[in-house]
Amino acid sequence: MVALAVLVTFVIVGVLAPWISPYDPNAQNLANRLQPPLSEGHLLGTDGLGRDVLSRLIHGSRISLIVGFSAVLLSAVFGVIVGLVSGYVGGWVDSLLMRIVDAWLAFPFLLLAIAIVAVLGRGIDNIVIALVITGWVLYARLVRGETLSLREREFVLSARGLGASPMAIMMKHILPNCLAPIMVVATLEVGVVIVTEASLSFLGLGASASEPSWGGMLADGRAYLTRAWWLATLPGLAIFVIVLAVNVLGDALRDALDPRHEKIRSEEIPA
Amino acid sequence: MTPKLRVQDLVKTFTSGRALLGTAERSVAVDGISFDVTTGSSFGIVGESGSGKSTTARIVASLLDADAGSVQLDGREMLSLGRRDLLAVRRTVQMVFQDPFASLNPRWKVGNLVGEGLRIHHRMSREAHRARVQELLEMCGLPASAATRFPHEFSGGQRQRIGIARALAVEPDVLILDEPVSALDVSIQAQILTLLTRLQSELGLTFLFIAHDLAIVERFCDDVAVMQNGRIVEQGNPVELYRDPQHHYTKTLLGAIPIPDPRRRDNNSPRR
Amino acid sequence: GGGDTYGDGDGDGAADGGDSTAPAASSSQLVIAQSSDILTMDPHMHRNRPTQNVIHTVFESLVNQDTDLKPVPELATEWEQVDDLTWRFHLREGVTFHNGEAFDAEDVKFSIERILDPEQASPRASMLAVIDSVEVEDEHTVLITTTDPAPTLLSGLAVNEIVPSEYTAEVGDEEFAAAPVGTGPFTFDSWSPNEAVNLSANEDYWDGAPGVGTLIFRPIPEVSSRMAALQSGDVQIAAEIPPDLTGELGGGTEAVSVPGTRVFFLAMNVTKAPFDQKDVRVAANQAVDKQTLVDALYEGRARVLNQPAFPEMIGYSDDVQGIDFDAEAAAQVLGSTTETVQIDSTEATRTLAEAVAGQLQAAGLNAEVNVLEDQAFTDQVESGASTAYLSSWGVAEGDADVIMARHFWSPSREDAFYTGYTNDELDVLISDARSTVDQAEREDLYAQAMQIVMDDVPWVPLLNPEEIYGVSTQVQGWEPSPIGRFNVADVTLGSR
Amino acid sequence: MIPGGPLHRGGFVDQVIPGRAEGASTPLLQVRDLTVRLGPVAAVSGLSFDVHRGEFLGIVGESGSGKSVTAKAILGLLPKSAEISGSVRLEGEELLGASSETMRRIRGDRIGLVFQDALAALDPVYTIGDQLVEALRAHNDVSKKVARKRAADLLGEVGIPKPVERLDSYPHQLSGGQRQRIIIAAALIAEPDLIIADEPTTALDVTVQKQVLDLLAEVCQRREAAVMLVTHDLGVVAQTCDRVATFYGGLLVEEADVFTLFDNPRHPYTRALLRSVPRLGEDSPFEAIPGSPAQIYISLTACPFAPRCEHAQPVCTAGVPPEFWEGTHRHRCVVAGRGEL
Amino acid sequence: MLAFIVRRLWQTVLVLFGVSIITFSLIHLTPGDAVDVMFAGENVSADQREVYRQQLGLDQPLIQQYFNYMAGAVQGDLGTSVRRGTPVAGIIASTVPATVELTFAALVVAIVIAVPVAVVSALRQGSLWDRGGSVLALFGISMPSFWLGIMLILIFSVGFHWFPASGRIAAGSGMSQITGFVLVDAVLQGNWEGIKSGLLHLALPAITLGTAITATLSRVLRSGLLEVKGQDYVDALRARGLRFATVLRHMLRNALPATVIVMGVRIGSLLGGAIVVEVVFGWPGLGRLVVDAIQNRDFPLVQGAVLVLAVLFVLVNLITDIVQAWLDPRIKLTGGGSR
Ligand SMILES: Nc1ncnc2c1ncn2[C@@H]1O[C@H](COP(=O)(O)OP(=O)(O)OP(=O)(O)O)[C@@H](O)[C@H]1O
Ligand SMILES: Nc1ncnc2c1ncn2[C@@H]1O[C@H](COP(=O)(O)OP(=O)(O)OP(=O)(O)O)[C@@H](O)[C@H]1O
Ligand SMILES: [Mg+2]
Ligand SMILES: [Mg+2]
Repeated sequence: MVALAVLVTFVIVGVLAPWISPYDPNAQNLANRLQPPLSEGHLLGTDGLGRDVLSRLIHGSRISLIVGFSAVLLSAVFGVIVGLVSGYVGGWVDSLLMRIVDAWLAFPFLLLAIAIVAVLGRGIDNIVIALVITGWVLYARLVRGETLSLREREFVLSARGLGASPMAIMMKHILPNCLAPIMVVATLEVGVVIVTEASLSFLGLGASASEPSWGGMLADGRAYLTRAWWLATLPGLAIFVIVLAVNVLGDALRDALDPRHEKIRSEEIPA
Repeated sequence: MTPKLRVQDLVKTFTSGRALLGTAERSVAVDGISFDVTTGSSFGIVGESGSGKSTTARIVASLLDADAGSVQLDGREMLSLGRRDLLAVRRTVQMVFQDPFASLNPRWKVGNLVGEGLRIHHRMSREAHRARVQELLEMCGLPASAATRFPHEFSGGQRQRIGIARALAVEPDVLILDEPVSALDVSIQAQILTLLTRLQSELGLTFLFIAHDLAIVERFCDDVAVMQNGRIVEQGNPVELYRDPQHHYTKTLLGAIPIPDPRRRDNNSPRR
Repeated sequence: GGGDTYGDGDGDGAADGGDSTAPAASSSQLVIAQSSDILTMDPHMHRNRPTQNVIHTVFESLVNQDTDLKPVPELATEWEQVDDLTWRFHLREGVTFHNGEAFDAEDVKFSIERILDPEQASPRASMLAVIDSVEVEDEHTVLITTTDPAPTLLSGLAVNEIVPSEYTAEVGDEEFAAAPVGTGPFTFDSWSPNEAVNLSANEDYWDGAPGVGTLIFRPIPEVSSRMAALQSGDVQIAAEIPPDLTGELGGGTEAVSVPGTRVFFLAMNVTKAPFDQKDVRVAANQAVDKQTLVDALYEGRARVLNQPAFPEMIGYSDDVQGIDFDAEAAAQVLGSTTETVQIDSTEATRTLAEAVAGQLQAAGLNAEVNVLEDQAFTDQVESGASTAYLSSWGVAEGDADVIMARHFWSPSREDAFYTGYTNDELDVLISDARSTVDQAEREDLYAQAMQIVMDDVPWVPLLNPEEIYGVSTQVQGWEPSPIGRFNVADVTLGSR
Repeated sequence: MIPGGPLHRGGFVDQVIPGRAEGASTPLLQVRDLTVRLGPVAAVSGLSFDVHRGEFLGIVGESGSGKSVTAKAILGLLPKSAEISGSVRLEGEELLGASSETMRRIRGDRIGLVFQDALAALDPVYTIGDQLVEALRAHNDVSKKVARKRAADLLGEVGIPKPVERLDSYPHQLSGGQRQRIIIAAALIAEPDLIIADEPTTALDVTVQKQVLDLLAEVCQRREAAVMLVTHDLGVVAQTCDRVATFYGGLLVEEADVFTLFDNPRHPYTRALLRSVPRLGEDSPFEAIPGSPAQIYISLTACPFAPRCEHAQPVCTAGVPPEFWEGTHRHRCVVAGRGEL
Repeated sequence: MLAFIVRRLWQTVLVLFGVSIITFSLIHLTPGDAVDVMFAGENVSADQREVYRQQLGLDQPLIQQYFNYMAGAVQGDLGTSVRRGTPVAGIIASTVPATVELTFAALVVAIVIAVPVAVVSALRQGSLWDRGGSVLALFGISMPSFWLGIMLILIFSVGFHWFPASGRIAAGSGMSQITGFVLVDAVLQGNWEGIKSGLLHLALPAITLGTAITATLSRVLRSGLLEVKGQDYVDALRARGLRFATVLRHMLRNALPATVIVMGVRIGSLLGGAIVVEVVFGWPGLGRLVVDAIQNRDFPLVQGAVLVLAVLFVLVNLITDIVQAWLDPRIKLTGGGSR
């Protein structure tokens, strides 16, 4: 519940960023650069250009959350569909899809990112596209593997015997049974994706510079590790808190979906 | 008149052992069996454990491919059906699995499990659906509250009844029952068998009934086949067959039935 | 090809490398970290500065450049201009290549012709394109003829090394790159790509044996790691230290700097609003407080520029009237602009771009930084799609021609659009300067050109940062070069 | 020592539950007042019984009456959420709440459990050979080779053809009956003193069933082991068990030696059950007990069978019926206890 | 089995073909070419660039270029690097061992840390251990490699001088290359200094790279174990009185398939995606090579590296498929839909 509260808070902060942040995130004051946290007027200090770190963090939550969640959600949905089809239908469909996955994996993400940025321009939407294009593969492999095992199980056979369509079997019987690992991976990926965005900034391919992102802040702050620890630490902490919240929620969801999870379902006592 | 179900020269081989390591060996599970089941009758299969009864059942239910032979339903070959036709067949042929728990999706509540067939084959209002599921559960001696619980919360016999309710939901013409009452106490056994008999006489259902309890088979089935090593070694009307068994195995089988009377322990019984 | 050993010399323990007692000169090892690896050891087959920095310790050119970027003798001891198109070079005697082959005029002719040979496809050909022919006058004299008057010939020759004619022709290009042979103070041992280039002292070097036994170049792309390697003692010289990180050095390491050769500028597309208005461009110049940038972002280790040139450059003029910082005047003009201006930049210049954008913003111009991938950036500015961009131009040759003829001369518009700025008067001045060999006359022509540029202001000239190196206090007798070369022949290593 | 519950009267705890006449020695297994709640379900209520060495205790009862839950409770295998109270002692040693290491030593070695659901009880990704060998080696210091040999022998004894080859099969490659025999073998392989067999022969044809029961009888005799045989097959009970306990709705409703139980059942449920047994050669319709099976929620407050009982009286629903003793025969029917049946 | 592998390897050819086409298209979608990069910031006129393009064959139509390249590739000639002028095959060959070495070491680090954490977390779900393990794992995920790497360097190289800050082996260790794997070579040559130096150099990058995988591994494995924990057969195993370790082995084997797949993909991305770690630690791996090549628009080198990566990926995926089928006998390797 705490996790949910944290997450909701972050979302609200992101949405309300323009109204609640104390400064314009891009307003500079070169005379007042690298102020430590708790210094006057700047609760969390300022960065190398004298910009208010708190304001940048608040605005940054937008990009990081959008990138984190949309990239994960989209890749998971697409990957799961491919994985289910590949694993359940099997045969040449499986071979084809999995070879595509092989080829896909081999592709350097950076090349893709550059090409996308070149063709579509910069901006978070394109970062998300790049992340999704590479991200779905993981889910596809995972779900396909689980499906291979699940489709041989008797309850799938029994559902087939009842006349359930392949679609229904995949979605209703197989998917719920591989939801747990998907959830674990997806919630982890939220962190991975946010950090990947940071790595892109590190390698010089980040989001548009006019919008601060946690990843970008972190990448910028790395040079100041000994001199201005807060520059890298604070956005890092923000990412950590988000990842933690998402994962705790994921765990709770996992437990809720696990029929065997040990809790007393007293609400089900018939009157 | 064509039989409802005609099985001819059915053969199924399995590879067992570790196919991955190349130690696979082939074993014949079903070795050329044939039988006919007429509409509205019950055909019993008894026999040695591992003799291919369940395998036969699965092939007849179109859940497993046969290596050779044919299965005809109302004169129509079933082993080569396309996906679409298969769906139609599934409406008419249903199977109750030998292992009830494994055949129930552990993440589904029993109400949904029982209702699945209904949903697929019988469109009905949500209310009617719920009522029907309730009815099916009660028919099989399960409390209505079962609908909201998960399969692992049930006893072995309860699960077996869930499996039966699930198959009945579809309202099939042909019901394949793989040891459907083995985990039930005799009273509930009787309840279920009475239910089946009633459905048969009301709706003209055809049963393929696999069991180990010869006494039940005698009463429930019109015909019985005795299987051993993938073959039918003897077949006929159960009353007559029991009275005058021909095959050696059938004789052994009949001789091994434990008599429900402690005073009649003979030299043959495990504890004299 | 890669080397076939992981390293030479004698095993100096990995982690304790820096702490070990100072080894004897002949066995001492100097490790230099640059940000990137070399591309090849063939001096003629690349166009890459870190590569040349390494290559120039193994190979030498006819001339070198001193810290003021003026040509000084290297393999040529003297030179004179015979006429507008002909130059005579007197070569150093008694020099041998590492394989024992003697250095002579044939090698010079061979090397220049090798670069210019279309078959060879040397990317350096354009640098010497002006050369028409090379003649061997005698064993130690060559005559170079140019097609046009070539005032920048010497700076071109300074960056093109001489290879041994016989050996190169004999072994072929591939083998030559794998086992290069030059005249420099160090001989090539091995190269493990992305890992290290291992060199050892050339005991027979014409200027005396170097002070260290082994010289190793290691590519360490990440600044923080490069500095860490320096501080942990893994390397003794770390190149390309950003000025605002010099404060982190200390404890046996120090920052050593030299005035650099890079001109940073904000370019404004004069064909696009709002920069099609000259007063806006002037105001932009007034809006940028360069001194603050130098103080804040460069810790003072940079010079403010008031023209597109720095003082060591031929063509720099003290008389040019630049535009001083004047926030109020700037605000009056910029305050009335409505356009949102994208300032294109690459990741490398992002911080500066953001700071400049911030200052423009403060003056009322709605400026945003748009960071592009390097090539996308190049495409953008060369195609003229950019409204404004922040970039830098390297002038290692120390000659204003490098900037003027590229950025402000209309014939070059065909190659790259940049700001789209042209001025007929300016064109004539630049053309004249290009075909004049008399340096004093050229300086005068450029001074006039600079003033025209600063009157029309297609650029906001920003600053010229110093080249900063992190150096271990062990290193003695080393001075950085403004063009990034490592003249380490005289370096010795003391204890830490 | 053992908390008195509402389900029994007086000195029940100290009362020796009469076993076989000669059973003066301490019982092998002593279950007292065992109560299990699983979520909303009262699966077992106030259960007490003894098992003595060398005997077969038959357990019959309605489907869902708590037989399997009892078996699992004895071995401490119920889910953590289960609420368990009472006492289970193996030769005096309390098992409820014992340390996991104690339980580990006892499981398999002292008490073997044959699970009801054979497929679910086998690890799908290990060969049956591996699983059998492990079960033996967990308690006996024998080499893998010897263990494998024992496993193969045991498979032969439970009637599996080509046992050596079968060792390399995976559970999903076996028929239902074969799997069932595998888990019987797994329970027997370490030669436990008490074998709790939960419907071990349901999937077996009668010839193999007989073979398996013979094996159990042989083990029981040779090693003075005891067998708790949960089954629905009253024929099997009649042929093998010494004593029989009947379960209904989580309650042990009747217990007696096999002859008494078959000749003179006292509890109406036991009577009805015996009436329902189909016998070979009789062509009567299937006879079920009217009404629906019991499912007990929260806790038992009346005779669970009362709603279906033809003899039910108001007293039957007034409270949980106490135990009535007639020599070694006990039951929980008030009406029968009053002699009105 | 053999047939399966053979078929998979045959399919690899198609994969490589597909990869090459996509790479080729992508590289041509990206702005600029090798010549532009080479002459960026130099006074080289458009004409001169064009001349150079002709010399390199970059002026030919794309299709032509592609076919030229593939014609060579089919004969095992991966071409010559535009930027370096040396054969691509040689350049790649010198980086693959470093990459494999680092990946392997990172994997070892991850397994050593993650498996115990996952086991304890799963068995004591909800306990302090579990929470601590999760927080640690998530911390690992949230830390970008560059940040962690730099921190490690600052602490252990600069601060304590325990580990070298970068590189693969001490400069001048006097070891010759046999296999290209530093440690293997050092062992082969009995060079103790080399082994020590190699291990010291490997430690920090492996830990940095391993941290992110450790998190994934421990979380996925934990989830798998939780799933397995509730299964009846685990109770059944316990009912046989098996030692804890044995029960655990059963649980692990059942929980592993999903973990193996996720790890397979992750290892894959490590092979090509350790870029950041390679950059931070100056590690001469494939990732850095690819990034450099991309930035230089060195088409033959990118293409060659991607093809090599593709082969590695196909192998990794093949191995995970085989491992998965080996772990779970119910899986049919040869696939094929049933009715
Ligand atoms: N995990 C569980 N959660 C909730 N209820 C359970 C659980 N396991 C069993 N039950 C309930 O406990 C009661 C007793 O179940 P148990 O398995 O002991 O029956 P049984 O006597 O073995 O029946 P059967 O002969 O059908 O196997 C049943 O009502 C069942 O629904
Ligand atoms: N998937 C499989 N792979 C390999 N062999 C199998 C497979 N399924 C069944 N078999 C084998 O086929 C034979 C017949 O099995 P089947 O399940 O049909 O027997 P059954 O007659 O139903 O026996 P039971 O009465 O014990 O259930 C057995 O020997 C079994 O081992
Ligand atoms: Mg069967
Ligand atoms: Mg049970």
